[in-house]
Amino acid sequence: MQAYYPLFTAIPLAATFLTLLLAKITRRAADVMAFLVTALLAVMAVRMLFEAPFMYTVGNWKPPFGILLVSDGLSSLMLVVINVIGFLAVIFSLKYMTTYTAKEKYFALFMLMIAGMNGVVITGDMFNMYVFLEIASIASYALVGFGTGRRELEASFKYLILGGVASTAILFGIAILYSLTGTLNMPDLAQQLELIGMTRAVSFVMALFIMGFGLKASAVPFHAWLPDAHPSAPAPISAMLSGVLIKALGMYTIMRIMFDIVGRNALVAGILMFLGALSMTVAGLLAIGQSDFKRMLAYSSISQMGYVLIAIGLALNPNAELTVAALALIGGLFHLVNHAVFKSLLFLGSGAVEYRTGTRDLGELGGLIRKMPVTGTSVAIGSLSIAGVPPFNGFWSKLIIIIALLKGGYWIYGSLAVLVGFITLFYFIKLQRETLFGKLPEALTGVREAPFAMTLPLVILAALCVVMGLGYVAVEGSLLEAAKSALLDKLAYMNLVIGG
Amino acid sequence: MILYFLSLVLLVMGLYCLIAKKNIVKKIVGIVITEYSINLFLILVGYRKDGVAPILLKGMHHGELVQHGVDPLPQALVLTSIVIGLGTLALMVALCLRMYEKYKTFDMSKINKLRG
Amino acid sequence: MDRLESEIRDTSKGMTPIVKTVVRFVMGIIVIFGAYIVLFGHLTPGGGFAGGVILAAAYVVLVLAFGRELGLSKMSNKAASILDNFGALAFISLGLLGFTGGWFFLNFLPKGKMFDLFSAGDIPLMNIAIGIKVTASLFAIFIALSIFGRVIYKMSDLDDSESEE
Amino acid sequence: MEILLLFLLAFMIIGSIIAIETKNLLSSVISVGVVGFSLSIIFLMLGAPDIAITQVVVEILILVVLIRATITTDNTAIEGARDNFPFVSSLIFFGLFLIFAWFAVQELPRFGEPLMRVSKRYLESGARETGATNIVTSILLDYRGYDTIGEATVLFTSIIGAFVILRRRGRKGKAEADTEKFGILEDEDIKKNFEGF
Repeated sequence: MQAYYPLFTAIPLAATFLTLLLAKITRRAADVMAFLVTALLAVMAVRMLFEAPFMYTVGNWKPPFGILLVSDGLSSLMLVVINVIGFLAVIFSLKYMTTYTAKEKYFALFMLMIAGMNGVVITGDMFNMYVFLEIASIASYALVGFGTGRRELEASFKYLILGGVASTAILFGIAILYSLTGTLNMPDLAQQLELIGMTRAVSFVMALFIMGFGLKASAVPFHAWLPDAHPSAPAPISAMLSGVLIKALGMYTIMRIMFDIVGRNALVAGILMFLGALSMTVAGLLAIGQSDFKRMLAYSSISQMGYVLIAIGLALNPNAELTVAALALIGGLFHLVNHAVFKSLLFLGSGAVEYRTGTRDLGELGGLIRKMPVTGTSVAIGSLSIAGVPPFNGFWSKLIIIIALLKGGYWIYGSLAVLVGFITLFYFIKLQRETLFGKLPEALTGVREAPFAMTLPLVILAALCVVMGLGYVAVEGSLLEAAKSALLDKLAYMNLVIGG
Repeated sequence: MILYFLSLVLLVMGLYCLIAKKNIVKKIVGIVITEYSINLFLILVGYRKDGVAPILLKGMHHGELVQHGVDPLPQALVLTSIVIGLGTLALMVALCLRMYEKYKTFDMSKINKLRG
Repeated sequence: MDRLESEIRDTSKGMTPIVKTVVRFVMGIIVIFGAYIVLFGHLTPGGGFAGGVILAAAYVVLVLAFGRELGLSKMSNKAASILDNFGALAFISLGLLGFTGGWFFLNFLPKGKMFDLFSAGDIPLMNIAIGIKVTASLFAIFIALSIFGRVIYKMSDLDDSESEE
Repeated sequence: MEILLLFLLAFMIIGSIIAIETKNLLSSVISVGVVGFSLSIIFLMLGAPDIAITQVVVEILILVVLIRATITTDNTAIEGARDNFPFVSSLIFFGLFLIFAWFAVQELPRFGEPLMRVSKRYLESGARETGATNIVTSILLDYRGYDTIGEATVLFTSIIGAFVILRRRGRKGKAEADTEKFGILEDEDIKKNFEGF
């Protein structure tokens, strides 16, 4: 596996180019190709979990002269999240996307997005990260506008503008870092920054990065694009955007840069915690008033990402005890994975509902659990899980984050997190009451269960919600542990260059 | 120093145009200007006094290149970033034309109103 | 060339005959220059991207001067998108062929003598692949945007007559 | 040298101000073209002929596309007064940004004396190790070839994206009246039209 690490991007890229050629001959080619490629990637990603950390030099150029790819606990965890959810979203798309035209271009863009995210996660080079970030972003801009309706286009344009601002900020940050240190290689950069220290130029770069990656992760002052963009996209894309993209392009990059390159820093930690608390509360309150199924889910994404951000911020604080930092980080990573699972479940569920009923307005839905038992049950499990009801997975991750906050002495943030937990519960109960339970409107009496290709991913994700909740110690404890130590042990990351 | 700062001024102007202007074409103009500023900054950062282009020509002494050649890495980065900018621009123009066809206007505030 | 001769006289499409004659004269030079930039990218300034953009610009000039039909007859939209895919595929295949030497993007061919056209291993091949890809994709996007622009133009004419506002 | 650079930069800034503030979209686009061409002159002065060539040609393409986009629509002038609120608030925000930037820029290596920790080796042994005498190409296609596949993919992605956005119909069945008439035909649409006849 080590020798073939770059295949995580090379396979989807080559497959995309090939798919569009084959699609000129037969239209089925795109479906088959996308299914096979994402299945292969998911298997490879799961296989990566059993690898010790290593580095790969592209073109056999010794770092820092060539491009370095790095594999450690965190990148393996993210690879699993990206590729498994991507695979399930492709299965869902096989049926769902028949309502749209140009299916082969859809799958091409989908695979490019996966390639971009994989590229961001596996790379150990700043500029390379930017390039793959742009691939994923541009593919997602186009996918948001895929329906070419009025709202879709406007949402896509807004997303493109703010994404452009984010990319600009990130690239400028990289340029200043290059000028300061003369290198782009991340471990090498970490060593150089250790020598330079936290000067004004470095803090300026940090501000640019927080702005750029904050926009990509959609933390609250930078969140304007998400509530438009995520609901406008086709359902599997909403699931990918909310479930994976904001994490791979926003959260992962923030974690990688702040922990492994810059090192733990009290100022950045404070800012991140504040942004996290803000996103958690503001977006949670805004979610209550929504009447659109997907729009409510989009606001709740921002709110839940706030939990992750606050946990990252706590762990980033050098004054926090190491045990507290470790606990917060485990909670944050666990919540990140959980959120990927239940948010993609909920978005796919909303897609299945929309596919059968033709609407996502909460006022026009109701009583669907009798007509669509499988979809309904999965969505119910997902919403209980995100609302933090025991024994589902969302409860445990929120609990860990809150305990870490209280242990670290952040009483205000801790009680805020509890409060937002109740707000989440409230609006998801509202969501359940207005879609799954209650009276069935007369217009929907003829609704049938969604097709198998759409219910299968829902059932798998719902099962994951239960399993990850009950079997925390057995299943993910060690994975999260590996990811956590990859972040907290900056020295090991820097030594990759020397030791590898 | 002042050169670096001026390229940052250019960046800020582009960002202002991108965020505050209502017209879609103006937003495209803004993103083009921000790209220029970044490319300019990268090339400025890589310049060496009395530098020569990082290309070994026939009959040129290799030592001269090592002594005076400007930093080639930012140039490779800028080439990449120019192409990325071109791609973004193509997508933006496509979106802009499509939105004009739907709304018959380039004005974002009118578009917001039309959407209701 | 007969085709071009008659196109030049045809004043209904494209620009004036003067422009067309100049474009016909310059066209060949632009294409040769673009091909030179691509092929000698590893020795002189330029490379696949610059050369590809120049080649695409040659087509754009042709389309602007002679109208859309002639440009499309030289390279149709479908051919452009196939070439686009082919160029990208060739490029990543060159990267994947590096695995024969054990590493992704390894320069697996012999380096040859410096300053020769056939030197630097797979770099000239990569330049050619990128050149094809960039030419095709930029031409495709130009045609797409300009076809779309025409339609809008006609549409806004219609709007004036209806005067809906 | 520096004086000339300063002059060109000032020229670029003036051009950008015109591009940003003018009410006519066509002149705005053309001013951007002016800025881009002066940028390519700066690239040439700073020892970057590769970039200068690319910048010139790309600029021509950008101009052609943008002019076609704006000229084919008869709506080339912006009407209405400027909103003052976004102007003032962004002035404050960007003013603060520039003050921070001013202090940050002071700590960068002086102009004309880059660190070149990594790049020194490219200059020293790039030609020998890769065989390409154009060091920029050797970095682009050999040392950092993996970046270049990403860059080619970005272009590829945006082209597919543009085709997706411009295609005639987004969804099957649910036809909005205006989407039917405009946009690029998909292959399946063409087939359907022939079947219909």
